[in-house]
Amino acid sequence: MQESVNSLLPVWACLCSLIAVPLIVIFRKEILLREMITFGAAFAKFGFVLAMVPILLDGKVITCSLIEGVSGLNVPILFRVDGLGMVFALVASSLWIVTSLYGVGYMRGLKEHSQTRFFAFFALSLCATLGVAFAGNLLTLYLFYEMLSLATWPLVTHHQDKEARTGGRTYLSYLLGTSIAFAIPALIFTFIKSGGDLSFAGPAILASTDMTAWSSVILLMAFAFGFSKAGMMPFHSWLPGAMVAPTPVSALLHAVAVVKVGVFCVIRVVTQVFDMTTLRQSLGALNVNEVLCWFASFTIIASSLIALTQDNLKRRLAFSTIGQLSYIILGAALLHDVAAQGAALHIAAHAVGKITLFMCAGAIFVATGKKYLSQMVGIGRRMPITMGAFFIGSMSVIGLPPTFGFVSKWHIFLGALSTGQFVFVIVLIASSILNIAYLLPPVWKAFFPSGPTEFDDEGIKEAPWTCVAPLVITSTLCIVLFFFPNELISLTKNLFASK
Amino acid sequence: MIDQIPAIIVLAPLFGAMIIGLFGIRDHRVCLPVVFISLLVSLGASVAAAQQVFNVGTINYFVGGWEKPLGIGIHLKIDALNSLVLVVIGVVVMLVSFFSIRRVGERDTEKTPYFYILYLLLCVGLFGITITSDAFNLFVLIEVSSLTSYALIAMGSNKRGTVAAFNYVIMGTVGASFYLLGVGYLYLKTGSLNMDGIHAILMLETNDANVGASKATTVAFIFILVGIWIKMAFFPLYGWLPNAYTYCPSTSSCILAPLMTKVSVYVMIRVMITVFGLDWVFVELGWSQLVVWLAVIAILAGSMLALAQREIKKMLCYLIVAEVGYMVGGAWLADPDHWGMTGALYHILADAMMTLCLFLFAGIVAKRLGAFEISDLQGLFKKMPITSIGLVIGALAMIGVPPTCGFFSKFYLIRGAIEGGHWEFVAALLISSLVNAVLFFRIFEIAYFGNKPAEGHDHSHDHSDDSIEEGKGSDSTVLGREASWSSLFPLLASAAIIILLGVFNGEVVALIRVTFENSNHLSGLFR
Amino acid sequence: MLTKVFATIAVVITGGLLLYGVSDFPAFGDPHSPANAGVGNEESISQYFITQTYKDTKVPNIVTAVLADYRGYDTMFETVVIFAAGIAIFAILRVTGNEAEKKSIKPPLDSSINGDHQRIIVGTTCRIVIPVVQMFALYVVAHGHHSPGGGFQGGVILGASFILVAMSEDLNAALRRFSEKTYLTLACVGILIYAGFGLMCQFLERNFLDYGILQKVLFTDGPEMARSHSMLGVEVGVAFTVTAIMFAIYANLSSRGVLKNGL
Amino acid sequence: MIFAFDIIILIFLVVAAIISLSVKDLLSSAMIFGIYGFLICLLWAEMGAVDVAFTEAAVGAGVSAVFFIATIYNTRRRSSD
Amino acid sequence: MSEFIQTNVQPYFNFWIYVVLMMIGLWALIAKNNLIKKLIGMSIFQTAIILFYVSLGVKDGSTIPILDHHGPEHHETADAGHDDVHEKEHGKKAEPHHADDHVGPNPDTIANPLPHVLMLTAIVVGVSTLGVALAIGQMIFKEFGTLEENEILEQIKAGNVDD
Repeated sequence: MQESVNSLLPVWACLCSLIAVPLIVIFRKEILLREMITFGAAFAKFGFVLAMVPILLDGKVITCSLIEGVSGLNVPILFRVDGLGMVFALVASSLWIVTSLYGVGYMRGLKEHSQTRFFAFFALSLCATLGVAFAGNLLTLYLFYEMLSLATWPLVTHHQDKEARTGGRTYLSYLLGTSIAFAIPALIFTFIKSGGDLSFAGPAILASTDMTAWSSVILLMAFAFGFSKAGMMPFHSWLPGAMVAPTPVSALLHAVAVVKVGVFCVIRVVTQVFDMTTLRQSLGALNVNEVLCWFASFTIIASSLIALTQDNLKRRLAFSTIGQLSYIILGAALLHDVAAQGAALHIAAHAVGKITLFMCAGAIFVATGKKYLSQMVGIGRRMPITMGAFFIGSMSVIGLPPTFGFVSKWHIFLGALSTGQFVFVIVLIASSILNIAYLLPPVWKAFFPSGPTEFDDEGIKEAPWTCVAPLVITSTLCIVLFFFPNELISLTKNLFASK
Repeated sequence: MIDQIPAIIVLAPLFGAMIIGLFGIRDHRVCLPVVFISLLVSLGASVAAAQQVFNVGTINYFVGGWEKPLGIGIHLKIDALNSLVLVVIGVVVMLVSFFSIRRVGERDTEKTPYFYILYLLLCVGLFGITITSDAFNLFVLIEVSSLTSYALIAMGSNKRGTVAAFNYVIMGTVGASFYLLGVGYLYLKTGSLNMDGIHAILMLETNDANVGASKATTVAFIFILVGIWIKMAFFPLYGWLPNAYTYCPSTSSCILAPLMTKVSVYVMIRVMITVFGLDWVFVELGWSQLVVWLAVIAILAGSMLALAQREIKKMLCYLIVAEVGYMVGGAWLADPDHWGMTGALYHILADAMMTLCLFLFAGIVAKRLGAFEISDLQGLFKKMPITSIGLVIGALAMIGVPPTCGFFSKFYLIRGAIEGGHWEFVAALLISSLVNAVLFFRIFEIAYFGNKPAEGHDHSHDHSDDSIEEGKGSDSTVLGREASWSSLFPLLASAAIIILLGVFNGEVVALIRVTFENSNHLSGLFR
Repeated sequence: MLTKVFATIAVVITGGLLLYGVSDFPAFGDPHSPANAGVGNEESISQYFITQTYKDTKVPNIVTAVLADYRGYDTMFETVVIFAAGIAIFAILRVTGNEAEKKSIKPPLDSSINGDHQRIIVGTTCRIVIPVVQMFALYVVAHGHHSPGGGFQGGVILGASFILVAMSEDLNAALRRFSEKTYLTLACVGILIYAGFGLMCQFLERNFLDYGILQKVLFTDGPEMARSHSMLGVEVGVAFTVTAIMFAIYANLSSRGVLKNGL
Repeated sequence: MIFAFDIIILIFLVVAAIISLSVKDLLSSAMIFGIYGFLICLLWAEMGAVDVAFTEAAVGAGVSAVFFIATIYNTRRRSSD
Repeated sequence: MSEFIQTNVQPYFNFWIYVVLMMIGLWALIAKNNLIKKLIGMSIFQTAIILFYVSLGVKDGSTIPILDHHGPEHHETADAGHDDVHEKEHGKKAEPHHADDHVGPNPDTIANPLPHVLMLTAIVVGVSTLGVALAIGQMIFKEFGTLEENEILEQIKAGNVDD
């Protein structure tokens, strides 16, 4: 049992973006002030999160109870910050600052409508994201999870045109549908099975229950599909659909917040709802956890193959995201400390890398209006900073040194090796090769086109600085974290609640 | 004073109706104050009764002082089972009477006092049904509420509404007659009309006739049950409901839709618990499986039919059919800890408020926007933001999003279903939630987007920031903006209660479960 | 056709169920059936009524006593049902204002029912009969304690006498004697009388409709006679309402809510 | 109570009910319904339920039939079944 | 034969007939096309239930539930239709009950009054429902010009409805 410290810091971290929402709405006419509020909230949030880091590095956890026992369920609404949550919170809150900067540039550059609503819901989504990160029990987790689904819908459908409508419809129907159909029953079943204790503190929730192998596997899959923000196949198609959103939304939410919330929930389930003995029960040919591993592996390979065929840059990145998310699930489902650590690190690594890629896509769109890879041949000549950042981001996503992606993938790889599951090792290697295949050729073509391109004339320049600066920052971050990963690594030790 | 509460709850609206009959017909200004005062008295008395019940214990009231032997007079009883239902009825009728201001008598002002007389008599009926502990008195009061509801539906409705009202009369009469017949069979077997009295005789082990096991008792139960099912529009018997509630004036549908079906569900649960006893119903009869399957079909059919509707009110009506399935199924789950029954009772309260909220919404948009079909709601979020709040909360509760009460009622029902081993019911609940989600997000989508979906992403749009406030170009010909406060207040109040009921569900459920904690409550005076 | 098949199925199932229950009944006319003699050794409710009514209320007609005293709460709502029906028909059917003027010109739809030529004979007979009918109605109301009858029956007969006026002359003639305002007021007053008796008991700190306590107000020698007198009072109330509403229903139904030129 | 009497009235009742429902002229139908009311009133008097019989005589045979006639007068006399 | 009737028919005949009447009513209620016919069916349906209730209160050899009392102040109150009963009871009872207030009349000799009371209420409810139903029927006639259900449904289906 870790020592716990009572502190209101997590609440403030979560609240400061919530407080920003009414302020943004009130000052909707003062554009500058409104954006300052966004930045202020972002910095404040990051500050609060950072302030908690030393406590966690001391090996303590921070708890803070919001409501003493939801009426009727006797489950508290509770924040409990541990290493895993901290990593996620750090990623989300730091990247919000960057994305805010980027968002301002993007929205101004394209003269978008309804910017107030955009920033307001953006802040609301961040509040929900941190809520998930800090959630101290399954109920709190679920509540913020649903809040995030609803708060992001106006962002996805921001354009309010037909395409946005369809995308938004897919988005909500997948997220809400799976959560109603799978997550709620799984939640209630867990609640009944565990006798009303849903807390993440202490031993795993279902540790002392007599779950049979089959009921475990059904429950596990219900959770994994119920948190369909994790994008595991066959419930993945909301993610490409949601790419109709403006790029800042895709960047932060669909590379960082939303999808990572999904995998974060799955990690929580694997590490803290089930105990290892339950998950290692045999179903015959497979163990319970291996079922999840196989689903994840399938998703990794299939989505990478699909990504190869996509010409729309954002869609290619979306399918890449689906694959990378399943890395994280696979890392957790291997039930090995190092692999799980790798999974947690990959949350951060993939977030930083993928947000860079998305912001590059957005910057290209702002500068040239191009969406398709086939139109981007030779673009590196005119937009070297953007494409350079794209290259570094790709390296990180693929997992090549000297980027942070290498660190996380290395951990997963090591974990898989030491469990002796060589099938999954092969999956990891194969998919890395596929990653290279779908990410690096565009970069190559952008810099070294074979023949003249439309980018030969001088008309096209880099996007505005507000767009370029963030992607420079994040790509730098990819490299910096490779050299200084120790804090993050020490935060993600010992994820499994019980062995 | 406190011991007269059961009589006061029923009598206040009765006297109100008579006062309107005497004076309101001559001067219409009398009507509203009288309605408010009498309903306020009832509501206050209900709350006081609930307090008394949970602090002291069951309130028994013997009209005419005929206490012993039990059953010679009429016995009114307020216990843990019905005190909350009383309060909810009080709240709903109070809110709807706000809503009725300036709506009643739009077509024909002459009829305003008659509407209010019928309205108050309906309240008398509903309160009376809930309070009484006499099987035959229940029939009379069912008829009071039915007759008034026939009239409330038929008065001022359009052509189809009149036909629907006629069908309702026929079905309602058959339902009440079946109930009466069932009571007759029971009386024949037990010689008593008092619910507790009947139960005591049914439970009598030593009697030579063995009343509990006789065929006539089973038939009695079936007829009572089917009669009540017709009244509550349970699945195969729901035919009268959708048209009747769709084509009647919105004030009438706002009072009838939340209360009539819910009170019938209460009657069913009362009959199951107090008259026959859960042991008899679940163990001796053992039809739990059958009824739960019926409920599953009801839920699925209601949801699917709702999905097929284009009219707002009709869609809501089919949702009522599905919700009735929730409650009947929940009551019949027969799980050992009575979580299903708890869920059903909680859902009576929750669904009354949810239905009220959504029907109020439908009434408001029908009047302000002339919107009867779902597609008429385009751009609603901009045109009527406050009304939209009501819609959103009501809809989220229907879908079952925490912290609204809809989530918790589903939680208890699912809990009961899992513990009772009725997985099919769990599946049905989830599918219905999904369908509700589809339904209401379809509405949200229409309400959120403007009149026409723009062709692709239009960059030339004016990027002035306040497009939320101004509405998009052609859309700014907004009809009258927001509804009046007399309509908005009940809508927002019901929305607030939906959330409060959800947030404090533990307290509410603790009160509900008083019924099961103490076996004395189950059989009233005898055990 | 489909409805007929459906109806047949419904009828067969319902009837079968009912007969299934009947097979378990005590024999018709068995004085010791549970309904008549109760289950177990205790005195049943109906036995109580038979043996104790006279002692409790000094009313020999047990049905009246049970109706107006023991189950007086039921009877009050029975009156409310009638009242509600009257108001309901009024609310549904009554046409007012301009529409009424237009409607009143229309002749009856099916003239084959009409027969004006016999008006004189019928009218004269009715003139003689109606006072007798009304006297009898009052007797039925007042004498309900001792013979079959009571407020409801008397009220119906009294209402029927007005209907007879309307049928023998015309609706206007009846409405001149018993106008719309009058009968609505009378209906309300009837229920107020009934509920008022109950309320008076409450003011004297007894339960609703506990007439025994009214001996303080009615100055009778004992609660039994107070019950007996109060029953007469509520029966009068019932009679008021029933008279008014029966006529009101007829007036509205026969004139399509116009209240002119009816049948 | 005399059983033979009972049986005769009951059989008449069923016959009256069937005729009342099968006659196509609604006015006759209503009149036969009045007869049905009187028969059942007779039955109840015979069973000792004098008050019920009295009420039924006033209501079932009297007022109900009049209500039917008033309505038929205002609508249509012929029925399709 | 007569013995057969006595043991097998007589005890249930009333109940059988009530079921038959009720089913006639129910059938008319569902299957009849004309709304007035439906309402006649409804009335028959309700009277059948009343018949059932009254039948279950019957006791062989019993009299009407009006007491034949001999209180000094109510000496000549029993009405004329009562006379034969009068004598019958005189013969049966050894002692008039005003002598001893604690012994009421013998319950087995008097019909069960409770069903009668209930059915008075039920009759009233029935006629009230009938009135309201007829009023709605008149409204339907006013709006559709017919009382035949199939014609009404056709009109609705044809869209001849001014919603």
